[in-house]
Amino acid sequence: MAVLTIAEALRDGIREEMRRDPTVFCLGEDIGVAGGWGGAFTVTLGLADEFGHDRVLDTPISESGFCGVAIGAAMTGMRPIADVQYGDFLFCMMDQLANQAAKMTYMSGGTVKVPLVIRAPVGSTRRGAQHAQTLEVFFTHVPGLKVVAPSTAYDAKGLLKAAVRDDNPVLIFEHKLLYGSKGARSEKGAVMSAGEVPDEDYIVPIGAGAIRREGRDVTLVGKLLTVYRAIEAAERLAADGIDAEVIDPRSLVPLDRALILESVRKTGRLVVVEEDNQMHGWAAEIVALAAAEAFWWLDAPPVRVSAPDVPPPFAPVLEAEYVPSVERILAAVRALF
Amino acid sequence: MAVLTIAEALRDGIREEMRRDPTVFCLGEDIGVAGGWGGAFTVTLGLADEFGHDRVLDTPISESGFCGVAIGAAMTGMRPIADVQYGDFLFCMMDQLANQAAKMTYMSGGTVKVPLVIRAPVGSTRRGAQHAQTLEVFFTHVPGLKVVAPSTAYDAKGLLKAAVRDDNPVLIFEHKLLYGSKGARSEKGAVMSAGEVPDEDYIVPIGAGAIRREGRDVTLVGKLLTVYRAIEAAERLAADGIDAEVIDPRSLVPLDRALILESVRKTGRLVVVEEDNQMHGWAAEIVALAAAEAFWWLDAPPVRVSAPDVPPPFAPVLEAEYVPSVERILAAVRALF
Amino acid sequence: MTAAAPAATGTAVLLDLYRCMLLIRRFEERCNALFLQGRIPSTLHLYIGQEAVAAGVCSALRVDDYVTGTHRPHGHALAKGVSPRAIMAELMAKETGCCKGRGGSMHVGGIEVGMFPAVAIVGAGSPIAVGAALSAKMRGSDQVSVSFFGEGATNEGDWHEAMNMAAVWKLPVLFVCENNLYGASTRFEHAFSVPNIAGRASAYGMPGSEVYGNDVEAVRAAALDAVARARSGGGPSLIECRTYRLCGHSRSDACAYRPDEEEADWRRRDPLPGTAARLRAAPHDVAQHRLDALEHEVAAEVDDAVAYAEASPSPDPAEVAAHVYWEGD
Amino acid sequence: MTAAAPAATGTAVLLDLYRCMLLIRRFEERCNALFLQGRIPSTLHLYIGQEAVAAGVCSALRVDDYVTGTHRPHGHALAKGVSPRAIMAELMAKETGCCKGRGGSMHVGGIEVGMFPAVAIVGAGSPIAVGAALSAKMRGSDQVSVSFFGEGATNEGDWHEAMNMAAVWKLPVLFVCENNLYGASTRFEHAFSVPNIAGRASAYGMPGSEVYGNDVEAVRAAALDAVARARSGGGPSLIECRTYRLCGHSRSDACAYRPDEEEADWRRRDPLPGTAARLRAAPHDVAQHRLDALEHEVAAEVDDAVAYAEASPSPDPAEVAAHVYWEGD
Ligand SMILES: Cc1ncc(C[n+]2csc(CCOP(=O)(O)OP(=O)(O)O)c2C)c(N)n1
Ligand SMILES: Cc1ncc(C[n+]2csc(CCOP(=O)(O)OP(=O)(O)O)c2C)c(N)n1
Ligand SMILES: [Mg+2]
Ligand SMILES: [Mg+2]
Repeated sequence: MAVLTIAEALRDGIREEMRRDPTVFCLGEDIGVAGGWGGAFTVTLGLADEFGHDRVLDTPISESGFCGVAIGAAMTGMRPIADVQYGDFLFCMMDQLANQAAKMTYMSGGTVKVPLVIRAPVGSTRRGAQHAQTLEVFFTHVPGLKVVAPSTAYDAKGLLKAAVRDDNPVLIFEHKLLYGSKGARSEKGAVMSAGEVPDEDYIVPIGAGAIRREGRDVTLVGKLLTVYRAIEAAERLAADGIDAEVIDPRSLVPLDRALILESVRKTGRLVVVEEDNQMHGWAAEIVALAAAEAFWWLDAPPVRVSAPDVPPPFAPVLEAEYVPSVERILAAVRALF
Repeated sequence: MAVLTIAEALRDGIREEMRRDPTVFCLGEDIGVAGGWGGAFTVTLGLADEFGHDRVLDTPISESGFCGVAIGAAMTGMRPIADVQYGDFLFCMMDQLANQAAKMTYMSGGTVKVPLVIRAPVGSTRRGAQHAQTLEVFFTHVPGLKVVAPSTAYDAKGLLKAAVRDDNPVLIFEHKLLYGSKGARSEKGAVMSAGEVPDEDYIVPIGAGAIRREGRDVTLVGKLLTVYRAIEAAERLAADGIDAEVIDPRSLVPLDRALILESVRKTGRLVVVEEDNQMHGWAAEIVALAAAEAFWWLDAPPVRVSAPDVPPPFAPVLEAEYVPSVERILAAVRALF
Repeated sequence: MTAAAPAATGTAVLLDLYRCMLLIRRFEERCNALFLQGRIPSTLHLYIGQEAVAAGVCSALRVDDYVTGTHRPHGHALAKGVSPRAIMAELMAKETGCCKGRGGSMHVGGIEVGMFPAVAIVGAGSPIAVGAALSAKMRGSDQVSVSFFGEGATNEGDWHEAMNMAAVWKLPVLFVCENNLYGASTRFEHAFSVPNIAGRASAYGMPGSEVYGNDVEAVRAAALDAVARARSGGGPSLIECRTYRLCGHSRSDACAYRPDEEEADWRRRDPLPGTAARLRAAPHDVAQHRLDALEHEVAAEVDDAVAYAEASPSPDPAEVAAHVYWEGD
Repeated sequence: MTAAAPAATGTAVLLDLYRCMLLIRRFEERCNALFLQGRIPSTLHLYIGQEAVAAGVCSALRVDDYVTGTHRPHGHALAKGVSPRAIMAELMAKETGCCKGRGGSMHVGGIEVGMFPAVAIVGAGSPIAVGAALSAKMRGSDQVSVSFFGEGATNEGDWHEAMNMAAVWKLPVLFVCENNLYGASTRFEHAFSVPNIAGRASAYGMPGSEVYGNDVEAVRAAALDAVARARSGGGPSLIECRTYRLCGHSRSDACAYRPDEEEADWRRRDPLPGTAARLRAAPHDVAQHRLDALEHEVAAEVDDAVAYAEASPSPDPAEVAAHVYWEGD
């Protein structure tokens, strides 16, 4: 067992999959350049040394184009891992993702497959409106795509390997404050997410959520950064005698509905915490799910703690209002008792 | 008072706004070509004859490009109305819409405005996965955009005029089966939505919903085509003594929350009907809203009747399963009693 | 930019090319009739008039080469070898269709013969074709990949990004532009400030050539050239084929936006009679009865496709959620 | 593709150009220091080494002409006339910043002097610049619109679509490519199969020229040319300015991906000393003490900007939801 950051765990996962399967390759901007950064957050650093520039392929600045290239390669026997420097640029490849990758298998009546992985960093890190968005829900709403969001090093490696072996397009959302990127690429305000990762091969099955803390009184659901905020809130709630359960779905599509519903039916209370804007955000589905399927077990309204409905602000004082704080979670939970 | 189809009402609205304000102009693909169709669904038919090809500007096939062009024009004194042939192509301009148009005012600290209107047809009409999607939620989740979805001729003209006069980017979603387009562009399965439209100038304020049918027992919320399905269901429920209220928000952003909550608090039951895929769809927000704000008034779980989580199928027999039917609405409502 | 000179084509080959064109023509004439009778739902983008392009290009390909088609894909699919039965069944929304009734006219394809589901988003097919070529190169195969697209698609960003990547990576791609002078109702001159598409290849250091798209021999010659270069590692090419739609853009389109003289002129240049005339003339001297025999053969093939489609079951409504994700081979 | 010949520039003009370049240089050197001290949050894309481009181009513009900047916009903003105070306050996330602290480094602009909020999505600014030019034409004004972008942006679809529309509609646009040989860490040769960007203009029937971007007089001459053509209805132009980043791509980037000799060579070609030397030489014969005076002026201006920014309040956290929608002038 080695202790790895999420960036390191992803890198190891990619390396092992590329060693295992010659059809696996990486493509993206600035991912393999000698003397470069290994992508915007060091995940692919050094991989070109082992696998060469043909399998760690630096592309022109053409997001839509290289997404389409990855789709074409995926339909013809390869297993591309495409790197998007910032999740915000997924909008530049939206057609290729939502109209092409997601629909090819369906449109073909199940005769073609698209084993494609797309990795994209999200999260607010003082870069402002076009480099700090949280975007999962734009893709969890697209049938044909699978979506995962690892918050620990163990899950990052395990989900990445599962994604590479999956025969469908899988988006992996990674949080900039959880990478643990070092040196020049380290992030102010980063959260320590390094953890133990087995040396032997393993996967984390896509579709299985995790309970991060068991509790009886209220269910907190978070993803990526907000998992950590929820855990911290839970610890503080314990002090006032509120025993919170914290759930990290890890996979957003398919979603571990059973795990969430079981918890809500047990605790009778639900608070969903996410970094994205509230209106029509990811959290709405979780609340709607509980309201429809756990209605008779609910002792209080299921609520959301999300970002206000504004683009990610640049000013740190505003960003602090944008990203859900532990205090906002505490207030939301206490209001339910 | 003339009786107009939605296509005619939109055309009249555009004509009147272009006459009223010389800065208003249309751009898009095949909208003004002599001998052409006036856009994919005849909305701009004949406008070039009155206003010329400079103000009814046919663009190359460059969705992202002409969206950016419209943004640049909007920031410099013009009021563009951009025509998208099929809503599905909005993904091709997703960056310009979600990263540029929606964020310019915010990123500039409120120093620039983007008075831009984008019109896009949605809805399942046997064209398959890339020409039949319902896409509102991809945009209702983007702060900075306003979104409207008229289901009547009166609202279509009134909301279009309000959108043209609004100083923010406004998306108008129009349903292919509601246009009432005639002749070569008519649609199989079209719903009669023609209605009386005043001759004098009027607007329908963005943000005000409408009650299409008053009822005491259950609230049905629909939009575009599903408003009509909900009304039909309501009439049939009346027979079994269930008195359903039907709400058509008309504006999706800003949303008339008060109207919906008031109705749900009155009826104690909520069924949201939409043509889009259920998972993370538009309906989830409506249910989440009611669950959080009307929880103590609910007598039954708030539920959704949506499309299954698959791309729009081509085969009519499958499409019939995709678009929520009156029968599915009836079943969902009856299950609440 | 050099126009490819028509190579002398052997009679057998020219007959095959003609048969392919004839099949596309008769197949689509029947599609149109079925559509007007309401037996084919939705909309149709017919290829009538452009048959020489798909026939000429695909005659230069192997079955394991790749093709991406457009919103107007019937010709591409038939020429690449997708069975008329499977296409007709798809158009009629049957479970036996090449997309099991899920795709429809705009998405026909057949991966078993190298054709991806057609991409109906203008321009979006080109990067996918480039990806297939990259894959071929990485797998060490000598397959080539063809991207068919209309001239209008060359104003989409995706096309530009695809051209650049294919050139930078020297990939085995043929970019085949079907310049039929209109993008929907929009005239070429209205959307372009250049005289042709072939010249755009120079922006990527790629060879670009313009050929007369209604001359199936010229198209084939240009394609053979480009395919040979691509297979031997010489990289991508752009071939612009000048042609014309002898039909509406989609369903009932009267083409009021096209001048009558222009249409009349191009009707005279209809590639089918043109090719038939060549076959009848020296050096081929094919007897009329052989061409008549081809007509009968093709008519029978189309009849069979329609009969097959008619007799096929519709998808099971209970299966609406099937095939969203891969369910295994 | 013709390289614009440096026109003889009067001393007063050359001094203004030099002062503008000097302001950008000293302003950004201070930004870098403040960033390293943690007094500027987030990241910074500095313009150091490329000053002659923004200075030369903007010297050919009127205050009511339009400019779209990139993720590297400080130089564009300063040259177009946005106040150093407003930019520095923005970088320090203050309410008095040109974006009220909402935008940050990558979005600085000032609509009152014709600069839109900079667009940090590579390539996305070009269609917006074209839209401003379309608007000018429709309003019957003679304003021109400038799109600044790096060479890397010319591989984005948006750039291609923008170029085409500007050409088809003959709009008053200057496409100014700052070819600094790298897109982030990626070398020009690695992402292109053509020797330059200027040549891509031919794909749109647009004039394209290549100038030495570190020669502020050559840049200005090319811009004056293109602006005159644009204002008089002659349509758009593409100007490629060959230059070099004398700094990292963003925050602490050691540029290990660039050869030392290459960096050393370009350091010798630093446009600031180059321009100063020209000023000191005939025919300008500007005395050193006048250049020293400029240094002091500029240093004072930068000090003032920093002091202003430091003294300014942060945005009110309660105002987090403000400015999402237009709130009136
Ligand atoms: C991205 C996108 N924009 C617009 C359309 C609508 N549309 C379908 S075909 C067509 C014209 C395409 O012209 P061209 O590429 O020349 O092909 P042709 O139809 O002439 O074969 C248009 C605008 C589309 N399908 N996709
Ligand atoms: C659409 C998009 N893709 C990628 C990036 C990340 N990125 C920021 S700057 C840059 C390099 C741009 O190169 P170039 O256009 O040459 O401008 P330069 O940085 O050299 O001034 C990249 C890839 C981005 N901001 N937007
Ligand atoms: Mg065409
Ligand atoms: Mg560069």
